[in-house]
Formats: sequence, C-alpha cells, structure tokens
Amino acid sequence: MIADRRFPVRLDLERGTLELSHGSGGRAMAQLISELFQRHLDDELLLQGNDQALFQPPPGRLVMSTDGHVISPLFFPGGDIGSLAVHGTVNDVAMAGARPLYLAVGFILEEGFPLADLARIVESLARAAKAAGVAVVTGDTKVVERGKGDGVFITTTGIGVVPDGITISGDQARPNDRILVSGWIGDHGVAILSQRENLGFETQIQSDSAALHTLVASMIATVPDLHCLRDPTRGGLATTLNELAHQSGVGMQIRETDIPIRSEVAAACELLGLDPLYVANEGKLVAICPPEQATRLLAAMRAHPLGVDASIIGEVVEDPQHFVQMETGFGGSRILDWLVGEQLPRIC
Amino acid sequence: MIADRRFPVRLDLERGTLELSHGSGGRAMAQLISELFQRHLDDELLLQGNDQALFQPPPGRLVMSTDGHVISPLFFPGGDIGSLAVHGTVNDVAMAGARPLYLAVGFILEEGFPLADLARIVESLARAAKAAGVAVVTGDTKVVERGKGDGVFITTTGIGVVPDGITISGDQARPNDRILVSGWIGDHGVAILSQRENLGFETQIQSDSAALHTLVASMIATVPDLHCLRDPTRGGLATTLNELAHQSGVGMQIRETDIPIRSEVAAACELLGLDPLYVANEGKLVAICPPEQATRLLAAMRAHPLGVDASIIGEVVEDPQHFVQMETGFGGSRILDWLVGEQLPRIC
Amino acid sequence: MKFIDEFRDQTLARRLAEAIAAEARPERDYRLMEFCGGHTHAIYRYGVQHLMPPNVRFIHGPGCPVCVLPMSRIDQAILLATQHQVTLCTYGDLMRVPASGRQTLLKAKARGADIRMIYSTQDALRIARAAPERQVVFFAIGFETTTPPTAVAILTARREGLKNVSVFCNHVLTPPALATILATAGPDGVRLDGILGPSHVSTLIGSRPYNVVPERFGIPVVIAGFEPLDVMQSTLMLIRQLNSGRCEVENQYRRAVTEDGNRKAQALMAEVFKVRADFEWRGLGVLPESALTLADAYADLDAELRFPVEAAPTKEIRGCDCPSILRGVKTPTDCKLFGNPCTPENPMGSCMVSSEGACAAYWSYGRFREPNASLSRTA
Amino acid sequence: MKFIDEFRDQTLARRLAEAIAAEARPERDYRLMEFCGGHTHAIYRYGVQHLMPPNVRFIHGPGCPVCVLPMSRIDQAILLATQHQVTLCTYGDLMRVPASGRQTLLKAKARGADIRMIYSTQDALRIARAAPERQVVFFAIGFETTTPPTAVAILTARREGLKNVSVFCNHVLTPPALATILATAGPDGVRLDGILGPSHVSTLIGSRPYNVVPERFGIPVVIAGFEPLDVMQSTLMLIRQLNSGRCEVENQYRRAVTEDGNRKAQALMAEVFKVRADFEWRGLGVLPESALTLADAYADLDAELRFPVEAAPTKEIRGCDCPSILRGVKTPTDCKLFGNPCTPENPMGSCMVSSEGACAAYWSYGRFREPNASLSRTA
Amino acid sequence: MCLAIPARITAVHSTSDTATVALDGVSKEISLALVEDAKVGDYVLVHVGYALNTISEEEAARTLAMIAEMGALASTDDTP
Amino acid sequence: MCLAIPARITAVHSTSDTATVALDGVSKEISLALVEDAKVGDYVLVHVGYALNTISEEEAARTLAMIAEMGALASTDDTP
Ligand code: SF4
Ligand code: SF4
Ligand SMILES: [Mg+2]
Ligand SMILES: [Mg+2]
Ligand SMILES: [Mg+2]
Ligand SMILES: [Mg+2]
Ligand SMILES: [Mg+2]
Ligand SMILES: [Mg+2]
Ligand SMILES: [Mg+2]
Ligand SMILES: [Mg+2]
Ligand SMILES: [Mg+2]
Ligand SMILES: [Mg+2]
Repeated sequence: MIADRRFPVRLDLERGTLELSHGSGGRAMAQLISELFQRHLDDELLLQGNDQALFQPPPGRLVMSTDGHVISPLFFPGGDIGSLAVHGTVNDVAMAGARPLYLAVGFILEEGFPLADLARIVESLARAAKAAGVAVVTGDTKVVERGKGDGVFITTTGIGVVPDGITISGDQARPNDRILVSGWIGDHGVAILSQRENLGFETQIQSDSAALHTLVASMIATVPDLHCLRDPTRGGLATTLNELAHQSGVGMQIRETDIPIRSEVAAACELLGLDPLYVANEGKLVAICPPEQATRLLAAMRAHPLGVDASIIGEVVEDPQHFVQMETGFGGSRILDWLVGEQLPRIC
Repeated sequence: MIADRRFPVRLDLERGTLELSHGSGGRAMAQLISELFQRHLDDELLLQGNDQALFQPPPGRLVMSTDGHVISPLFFPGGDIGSLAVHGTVNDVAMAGARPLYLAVGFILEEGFPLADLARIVESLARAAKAAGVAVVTGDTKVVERGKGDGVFITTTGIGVVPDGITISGDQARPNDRILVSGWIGDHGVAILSQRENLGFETQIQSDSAALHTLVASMIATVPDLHCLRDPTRGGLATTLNELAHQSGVGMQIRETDIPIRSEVAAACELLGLDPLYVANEGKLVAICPPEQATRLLAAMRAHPLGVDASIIGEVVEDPQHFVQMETGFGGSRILDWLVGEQLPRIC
Repeated sequence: MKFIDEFRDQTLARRLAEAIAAEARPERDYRLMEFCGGHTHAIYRYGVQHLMPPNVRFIHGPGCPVCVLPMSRIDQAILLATQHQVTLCTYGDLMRVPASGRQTLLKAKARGADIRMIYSTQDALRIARAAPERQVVFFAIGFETTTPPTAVAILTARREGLKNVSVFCNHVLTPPALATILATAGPDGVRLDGILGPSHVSTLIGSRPYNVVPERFGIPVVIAGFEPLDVMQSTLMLIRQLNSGRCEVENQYRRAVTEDGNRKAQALMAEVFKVRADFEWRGLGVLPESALTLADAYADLDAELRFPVEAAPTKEIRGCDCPSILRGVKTPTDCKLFGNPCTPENPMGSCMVSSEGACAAYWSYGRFREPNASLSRTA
Repeated sequence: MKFIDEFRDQTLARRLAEAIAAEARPERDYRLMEFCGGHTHAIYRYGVQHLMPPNVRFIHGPGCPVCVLPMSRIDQAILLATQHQVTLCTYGDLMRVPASGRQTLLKAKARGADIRMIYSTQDALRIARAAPERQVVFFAIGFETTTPPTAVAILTARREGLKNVSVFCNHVLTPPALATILATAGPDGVRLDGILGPSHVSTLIGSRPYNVVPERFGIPVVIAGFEPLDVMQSTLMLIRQLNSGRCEVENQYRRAVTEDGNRKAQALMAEVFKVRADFEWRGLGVLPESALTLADAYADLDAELRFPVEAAPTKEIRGCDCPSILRGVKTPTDCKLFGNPCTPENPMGSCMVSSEGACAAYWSYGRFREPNASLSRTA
Repeated sequence: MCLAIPARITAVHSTSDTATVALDGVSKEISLALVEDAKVGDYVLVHVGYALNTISEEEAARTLAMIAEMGALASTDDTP
Repeated sequence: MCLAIPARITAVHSTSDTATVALDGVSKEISLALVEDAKVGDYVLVHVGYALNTISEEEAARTLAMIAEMGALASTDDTP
C-alpha cells in the first residue's frame, strides 16, 4: 500500500477510538475513509472518491430498498452488524425477485467506539457484499457525540434488477395459494437474546443471517408465477403473514406442526415466555404461490442450501377480516395476530 | 381518510411520544407508518407497503448517493432535519449532473421523542421532496432506546439519471480551469451555531439548505463540458477545494476577496474564532470548468435564483503538492488546508 | 422438552375430549372457574375450550397479579421513579399496565425515568451493587409463587448491607381472593360448580390451604397443572367429582405439588413479610388480610416508607368490565370497549394488558370465532 | 466590522511595507520577537512576513498559554476527571493538547469522562447550578487577559455559595517569561533586537510592567495590536527606535491599552489569586513567581486541594523542539518531526496544537513556500 | 405471571447456592435458595430465576398413565 | 488564546451587570463585571464572554492616520 502523503501518521487500528473529527469532513475523516473503509471496501466507484456513484444499470425494472441496522450486541453468534447490514437489504431487494447489484452504506458512529471493532465490522460488511455479488458503490460516515448513539448504526440501501416477466408483491396472494417458509424459524432472534447478559441463558444457536437472492433466483427459475415473497424479520413469521394477508385482502390458515422450529429455539422461548413465531429471522423467507406450483417450488427450495428445511405451512383463504388462523399442535385452533408491543427490542 | 380497522385508536399526534414498540415490526409500527409517515409521504410505490420499490428508470446512466443526517438542533432557521435530509442527498446526486428521481429514507428514532415533532419533520421532508420532484419510494423506521440516539437521525439515499454526454467528476479539474462558487459561503453552519445555547450569540442568518439540481441543470445546459461539481458541506469550501485538488492531482489558486461571505457570517466567525471557509453549506456548490467557459457559466448561474451571487474565485494550477493557495484580502498569500479536527460538530 | 411436550399431546387430548364428552351429563351444565390466568392463557392458546362439550364452560377468575393490581399502585410507582429519581426495577409484565392519564411505566421510561425491566430479583441486586450511589427500588408483584424470590432478595440485601435497595411490595394472597368470589356468588354473583386451582401457587403453599373451599362453600377443587392436558384432565376430574357427588380438593399436578408445599420457602416468607390488614384488589375491592408487606424487622427496606409518595385516588376507566370479568360475572365480549377501543396496543383495563388477562387472551387467540370478529366499530 | 476591517486594509499594508523596506537599513538585520501567539497567527494567516524585507525577521516567542503548559498538567486534569468523576470544564483550546501516552482531553471524553468545552467561565457556573449534585471543576488557563474572568467566576461561586465549583488554576504571568528569555539571550540563546509586546495582556495590566525590558535588557518594546496593520506599524515603530538609538516602551495599541491598564480587573485578580513560588513552563523550565494560584481565602475553591491527584512525572516527546522554538532559538522547520509525524492532526508538541502555536501556524498557512512543502517523509 | 418451566439440573454451584439447568440445549443459571438438596439430574420448576420445587418423575409418569387410561375408556368405542 | 474582538454595546442590563453587544448583525450577551461605566454605544473588547476594556474611537482614528502617514512617506516616490 502506497503511503498517502496527506496522512504521515497511520491510524491506530489497534488501540485507537473514534473522535468527532473523524466525522467532521476534514482530513481526519479522509484518513478514516482511506485507511479503514477503503482497505476493505475497494469497489472502483467507491475508490473514485466522489460523493455519488455513476453506473449504467442493466436493462429492466429496478428495485430499491433501505434498512437501518441498530442491533445490540454488534457481534453475535453467526454474524455481526456488518454482515447483517448487507443481508438485511440484499434480502429486501431479493424479495421482489430481483438480482441485487449496488449497495450504498451510511454509518452513524458513536464517539469513543474502538477503531479495531469498526474495522472488523467493515471487513465483515465487505466480505458479505462480495459473497452476495453486490458492489458497495457509495457511502457516508457520521460521528455523533458519546451518549447520542450506540456504537454503530448502519443504514444500507440496495438496488437490484428484476427479470422480465416477474411480478412479486405483497398484494398478490390469492385464496387457495400455498404458503411456504424456507427453513427453521426464530434462530436469529434467539441467538441475539442469548447474548443479552441480563437474560442469563446460553445456547448454541446461531443467527441465520444470510443473503437469500440465489435461493430466490432458483425459486423464480422454477416457478416464475410466484405471488409473494417476504423475509420475516422484525415481528417474526406471525407478523409477516399478517402483513401479507392485510396487503392482499385475504385470510390465511396455517398448521403449527408444519412450521420448522428447532427444539433449542422452542426451549429458549418457553424459558423467556416468548412465542417463536414472533421472533426475528434474517435468513429466511415466506413464499406464496399458486397451489399447483407448491410442490415444485418446495422441491426447488430444498435443492438450494438455504432452503433444505423448507416447508409448506398452510394456505391462503378468503376472509374479509384478514385473519391468520393456526391449527395448533394440540388440535385446537387460534388466531396468530400481529405482534403486540415489542417482544425483542433492537435485534435487526 | 378511511379508518383502518387494524387501529381502532388513533395515534396521539399531539401529546404522544415514540415507544420502542413503534419500531418493533408489529402493529404499533404499522400504525405509525400508516398514520404518521403515509399521511405526508404518499408516493404510490411507498403506499403499496412492500419492503422495496419497483420502478422502470428512464434510459441512461444512473447515479446513487447516500447521506446520514445527524444535525442538532433538529429545527433551525431556514430548515429542519427533514428538508435537510432531502437536500443533502438530492445535491450529491445533482453534483454528478444528474436529475434526481427516487429517494429512500431510513429513520433511526429515539424512544421518547415527541410524535408531534416527528410529524413536523416528516411533513417537511415530504414537502422538500415534492418541491425537488423526487419520489420517496421506500423507507425504514427503527426506534432505539432512550439514551442510545439523539431524537432523529435520517439517512437518505437518492438515485438520479445523468443526461447523455455529461461526465462530471472530482478528478476532472485541469490546470487553468476556473473555480466558481454559487453564492454566499458559511450561512448554514453559522445558522446552526446560532442555535447552540452555550455559544450564546444571535443572528438573522438562515441556513441556505436548498436543492441545487435545477441550478445544475441550467449550468450543464449552458456548459455541457463542466469538469467538476461538489457541494461544500462538512469541512466547508476549504476542505472541498482540497478534496478536488487531491482527486484531480492539481493545485488551486484562489482569491479571498472574490469569495462571497456575508458580513454577519464573518462577524460570527470572528467572535467564535472560526474561519468561514471551513463552515458547512447546504445549498451551495463549487464548479470547475474550462477557462473559456467561465463567464458563460457564471452568467448561467447568476440567471438562476440559487446562483445570483455566484462568483469566480480562482484557477486550477499545476502543483505536485496539490496545495490550495489563497491570496489574502490583505495582500499576502497562504495555504488553505484541509479542515483539522472538528470545527463545527454535528451540523449536517 | 421433558414434562412439557408429553402434556401437549394431540392424541391424548382427543381421547380426553371424548371422555369428557361422554361423561359430562347432558342434562346439566358444568361451570368451572379457572382461578388462574395461566390456565386462561393455556385454554385460549391451545384452543381447549373448542374441545369441550357446550355444557362444560370455563369461567375466568382473578388469578393474574397484574390484572388485580389497582391503578393507583402503578401511579405510585411512577411517582416513586420520577419524584425520587430512583432506579425502579420490575418484571416486564407491568411495563404496559395503564396508570392514570394514559401513563404507563414504559411511557415514563421513554420520557426519561430510570425504569428497568428485570427477569429475576437477582438482577435488581446486581444493578444495586453496580451503582451504590443510586437508590434501587424493586417493584414487587405476584402471588405466593413469586413472593419467595422477593424474600430471598430482601434477605440478601440485608446480609450484604446494601443500603440502596428497597422493595415496593404488592404481593397478594390467593385464598382470600378465592373466598371473596365464592362468598359473593349468588343472585348478583356467579354460580360456580368447581374450581381449577392455581398449581404453581400450590407448589409453594401446598394444596391444603384450599381445603376450606369444599368445606365452607361446598365446591370441589382440583389443583391443575398449566399444560393443556393438565387442564383437560383436571376438568374431567371435576366432572367426575360433581357426577359422583364428591366434594374435595384433588391434586392433578402431583409431579410438583404436595399437600404441604415448600416449607423452606414458606419459612423465608414468614421471616420477611407480614400480612397487611387490608389491600385493594382491582375488581374485588378492599380485601382483609389479602396481601403482604415487609415485616417490622425489615421495614427499613420498605420503599413505601423510604420514599413516600402521594398518589391521587384514581378512578377506573368508565365502561371497563374488568371488575366483573375478574369475578367471573362477565366475559370479555360482554364489554362494550372490547376491541374498540380496548386492544392490547391500547388497553383500557388490566385484563387486556397481561397476556394472562382474560380479555387479552381472548383477543389474541380466540376472537376469530366471533360473528364480526375484528370487532372494530370505526369503519 | 469596525476596528477590525480598517486594520486589514490592503492598500495601507502595501504602503507600510514599502516604508519598512525603505527604512530598514540594508547593512543590519532586525530580529524582532513577537511574544504572543496571536501575533504569530496573524503574521502567517495574512502573510505579513512576505511583505517584509529579508533582514526584518520575526522570532516566535512563548506567548501562547496552551503551548507553555507542561504535559503533566493535562495528565493531572484527565486524572481529575476520571478518578474523581467530576465534570471538567475548559476552553476548546485545550481539548487536543497531547498528554502522556497519546491521551488528550478529547480522547478522555470519547472514552466516557465528563469533559465539557465552554466559551466563558459563566458556562461553568451555569453547569454547576444546573447539577448541584455533581462537582464541576474549571480547568483555568491563560495569561493576564484570561485571568480576570476566572476571578469573577470564583467570586460569583463564593457569593452564591456554590459548593460544587472549584478551579484547577494554571494562570501564568507574562513578564517573568519575557525576563527569562531575555536573561538567557546570549551565546546559546537567541539575539533579540526588539519585542512586539502582548497587547491584550496590556489591556489588563497596562504597558508599564514592560518598562523593565528596555531598562534592564536594553531592548525596545512596542505594545502591538493583533490586526495585521497593527503588527506592521509596530514593526516599523521598532525599526525606527533601533535606527534612532531609542530604547523604550511604546504603545501602538492605544485604542485599548493605557499605561495603567484595567484597575478594576487588577483589583479582582489581587483579591482572588496569589503568586505561586514557582511554576513549570514548557520549554522555559521552572520559573519563580510566574504563575497564580488561589489566595488563601479562596483555597477551599482550589481543585488541586479538593481533588488531589498524583500525576506521574512526564517526559516531553523526544525530538520535539518546542522548548527551543518557544525561546526563539529555533523555527518550526528546524524540527525533524515537523510535518512527519507532527501535524495538527497528530501533534507531538504543544506548538502544533494551538492555532497560535508557531508550528501549527506555519504548517497551516505557510508551508507552501518550502522546497518540499508537503514535508512527508513516508512516501 | 406464574410462568414456570421444568428444567434439568446439570451442575450445582454450592458456594453460590446456584445451579445450571438445561432445557433442550438451552442452559441457564438459577438460584437454589428456595429448595433443599437439589442435585444434578433433578428436574426443577424454574420461575423468575429460582427453582421453586423439584419435579417427581414417578408422579409425572403416573399422571400421564392416568390420562391415557381416562382417554382409553372413551376411545374404546371410537374408531378414528 | 487571547482572541478578543471589538463589539458595540447595544443594551446594558444593569441588574445582571451584563450587556448585549453587536458585531455586524451578530449579537451576544457578555459580562460587564470587569469594566466600569460602559454604556450603550461604547465599543468594548470582548474576550471569553467578558468586556475587557472600552475602545477609544479617537485613539483608533489617530492610529489609522498615523499608519496612513507612515505609508505616505514611502509611497510618495512610488508609482504603482
Ligand atoms: S375489554 Fe378492556 S375495557 Fe373491557 S373489560 Fe376487558 S380490559 Fe376492561
Ligand atoms: S513540529 Fe511538532 S515536534 Fe517539532 S517542535 Fe513543533 S510541535 Fe514540537
Ligand atoms: Mg428495507
Ligand atoms: Mg430488511
Ligand atoms: Mg423485509
Ligand atoms: Mg456524504
Ligand atoms: Mg451509548
Ligand atoms: Mg452522499
Ligand atoms: Mg450530501
Ligand atoms: Mg456532497
Ligand atoms: Mg425495513
Ligand atoms: Mg439523547
């Protein structure tokens, strides 16, 4: 690496901490960008040093999505806020059936945060973006006073391109459609909770944080007529199903016994008095497709590493009240309502 | 407005405050989005309620830019964080010569923040977006615990389309090019500082926060061969000139007496021991163009309401050290260096 | 999950349902009160009521400590946190309970009060040890099940000499509440044929304290576990008692409940607490000898003495039927406010706050059976 | 800006430059020390030195209170804030001054210490009044110009009975420093022909205290204003004294300085402070009677007594030429560390921290005249 | 409010009068201050971080058997 | 560190011994604790929120005149 004559003394990436000057727009910020961010984020457009990225997108319809990431703790089993910030937005782009292309990253950092931790986060973000095939083309860094932030917040915005002929939207669910999930439910939220000291429990559960666009690509290759896709993040599976029911003006009937839930997740939820159906996921999706396509779709999902535990969990029904009803494992029947209050603060 | 059956009791937009549940993904969040955000932000794509927006962009090259806004105070003479969040990103898009089209907005809100203030901010953001002709097509809301944020942070990401034949970039400055600014320098930063109680001074100065894309459009219509554009925000004019000099591998020679600075701004800076050339602007731009185009460009700028006080402030020169030198009003000569440390914490 | 999954078995549930249908005599009805909110929650969550013949009816009782706490006690806690600037620790269950003027502990926290949600009394002690310069008040609430952990915390604070710990005590006793309900049964009250007894309470106090129910009121009791099969088996046991004319306390939850209960925990409670002369129960009024406060030897740890606050007398929300629901006289759908405006997001009464409250359980799990199930009247 | 703009006039400047060029005798040189960092800053910022003939040279003096503060005092302040958990208030100038182990007040703040930048001693009082439960320490620094505002704050705190205010006093006196420099002039010291005197100091103490300089050391003094024309006129006044063989104290800054100074402010200082037996000046060593501390009657407001800390003795950075630069013996570019690694972002010595420090002023405004101006040696 | 879950003791920490309990791969520290003689392998009922009581395996088995028996009576004449 | 700026007094607040000063459209509250008899219209030298001294208009004019005079001597034989 050629030394930049503007910065005779290198940043102390081992023991240094963030100062307000690192966000003030001056030379200290230029150095932070040069020696920390650009060390890991090396997309050509970003390296140009403009305040914006210019590119020629492939032909087709585009999707755009943004998500702020405010997770605590910043590092957790199975990921960290860096990889999460990539997956969280890549997945929202992918849920339109799109191939994610470009990512913009905005950091809001707290004074006093260790540079070494920031470097780990940026490195993880860069690795996740590379793995997902998205280019981090532009970014921004702000530093707020100590006590006015929480270490690191990352807002990512993604752009992707949608293949011709694909129209996936939350309002496309139709009565008799089948509802599928791509795998185990609740892992992410429980993995995060297990890191909260005051909850005082331990598990081996890892966050499922992952980029789902390749799974989506193989799903739409098999079933171009997919109706809905959504990642059940905050609010969990239950809330996502309610959103889709509300948006499409339908009801849903699902079966508790068909929902894949790990025994550790179920146990952690029993201990804490939580319901795994309201716990966040970061590497799972809900899909809704015409009934005659359901088994083909399930097979396509199970053939993909991120969908091996996929399952058909229920059907769309007509219901002017837009209820999501569930047949319980016990043989009864009940509503699965929207999340009330906040079950799990600050987990994505 | 048709009452949404999901929310029998309306949000209390007069006395209510944000709670963690408003960011938890459940029904409280759906209600906040429905009754507060969508009341003002009513783009069709946003109202669809998907986690992403799908659109067909016009043909051409696109630009993308993102900025986090962390200003304090949130409301200031001449604007607020809502309008600022639009201008801040619209301008970065416009600085590539682009017409801004779509905006994604990510809120990070602090528990306990008054809903009434949030509504004012969202309304202002919506108004600024409409005025700028950009559609807010997708968004995200997070709520962090009290003491882990600072009221409202807004990260906006914009997309715009660049007319064919235009290539504007910070690395295009060439020796003998002329350097222009579009008007009075330092207004925004001084307006913000005047609101800081502990500084204890008062002025009539208003922030210059404004969307500059129409000014840019008339500039490139007149001078398609524009070389560089940049808005001198954090770090002020001095730092922006240094960035451009560094990026283009040139030096600069500017004249202090040609830089438009209001006497109130100069006075406030004297009182605080600041240099107005390092104070942030939010509605100004720096342009660099070939020498033979400079007077035409100046005329085009002055013909636009946002450029009436434009001025040619100096030239690009050859300099392997990339110094920005300034002839002082006193007749001497000195360096105008990058901003050191942080002159004005948290102003954009 | 051992001792859990077995008691949620669908096949056994179907068979028990058939047995109940077979044994419940068509010529009569069986009005069974589940005293405890934990049972209410299980009944709705697993859909137990739909497995019952129509003449076997569950009546919801007052067995939710959150539901029976008067609004003025929440007001007091908020004043304590704000006026005395203490760190107030409490279980999550209380955070959203409505106080006067649409206040809640959660809103007070959002506005800056130092209110912490804890999972154990040990957490309160940890917080106090970490910040010796701050006063830490534990907002204690619960039946006999939850009282002994408070006792342990008090004894620990005394032993360690923690000067910055005190307890705002709201522990209540179940037998007086049950007696009140049964005593007011009659023309304007509720007719009960049997009681599903609170088994986690009995884990501590044993089954014996309920002997008074058959003896004095002639109503059979089955101490019932909280898994859905426990509830169903207990229901069948009550039906059999009623069919055979027996009237006694039976113990379905033998795996954790004995006649005597946990003597060690009882001794700790006796050491630390004394019975209050009377205490207000929401919906039931002021009941004599129905709650605990700190024993004289521990009065210096009593937050009510250390941080006196004056909460104005509160009025319950007009139109809220919680009082009748808690006594089993009404059901949630009888309340005109149910669903609009009263929902878990905007609870008007405490029965809508706790997930064990009858209104919340019915709203969250059961309302789809209603003819106009969304129950919203705004459209 | 009245009294400012007139004194930055370009035409007058050119004419004065010509007069200086005309009057400065080519056969000799004029080595003039600007005592004050304010002058250093003006000289570089406006490019005054480039308007001078080569034989008129400005020598930078020690007149920057930040530059002469020993590192151990910053160490002490950081310990004060962290060990005693006080709210430490100070002027922005001190926030980035290097302490031991690459610490600064800014870094200590980033790591959680409660350190506030204030703009007036009144701010410290406001902070103290708003949080009576917190101890507020004002880290006072400055020459005689900045001392009276500290005196006012101390008197106000006493009058209002503010028990939570104290002062960590680092006020120093200019005449002893000037005397030391002149006394050490000679073979290993610096030869000075004239002094541009610190006019804002004289606003308070008057011009008379400098009479000792011509009398004892035979060197003329001109009390010089801080605008660039002030500096140039003062320079010409010194040249004329030297050319004509006069040697006296002249006052260029008559618009604000008298012989006597501000007697009211002097009285307040005399009431509140007493002279320390000795005090360390960075670069100049321990100077007798060169600094102030709180008078006995105000000793209870002395933070050094209220919050004793022990700062380990510190060593200045090896290779930093600040001591020589502060005495006028060297210039910034003589220092091997100048520009690499020492820059305002990574100051190794205090002359690079304060914008009035000779190294910082030269780096920020003047380095483009150097042959290899970026001075980076890493490439 | 009276949520209590059965969990198995995997370790007893006698100095602090606490134990580690496990529930299907989840482990947690709890207080043993309310119980006597709890030992590794015992199942205890966990409530707000305390063991309330030990659970009797025999009684649990007996209860399940009784449930099965009660149901069997009904389902003899039932062909699903 | 000794930054001090001349500003004009626009109002005197005698109860608090403070004044409002103005500098080209910027106004600021400062303390008058260090000066005597400062009145509206006076220019004072402002440093860290305190008036250090009043400024003499006549002396300022005299200084400027002297500067002009000193420069004039040199520029008589100077044709720019
Ligand atoms: S629905 Fe609400 S208002 Fe009505 S009884 Fe229940 S809690 Fe009270
Ligand atoms: S350049 Fe830095 S190290 Fe050298 S004398 Fe100046 S302050 Fe000291
Ligand atoms: Mg999104
Ligand atoms: Mg997402
Ligand atoms: Mg999503
Ligand atoms: Mg930016
Ligand atoms: Mg924090
Ligand atoms: Mg940007
Ligand atoms: Mg911007
Ligand atoms: Mg910009
Ligand atoms: Mg989102
Ligand atoms: Mg805050």
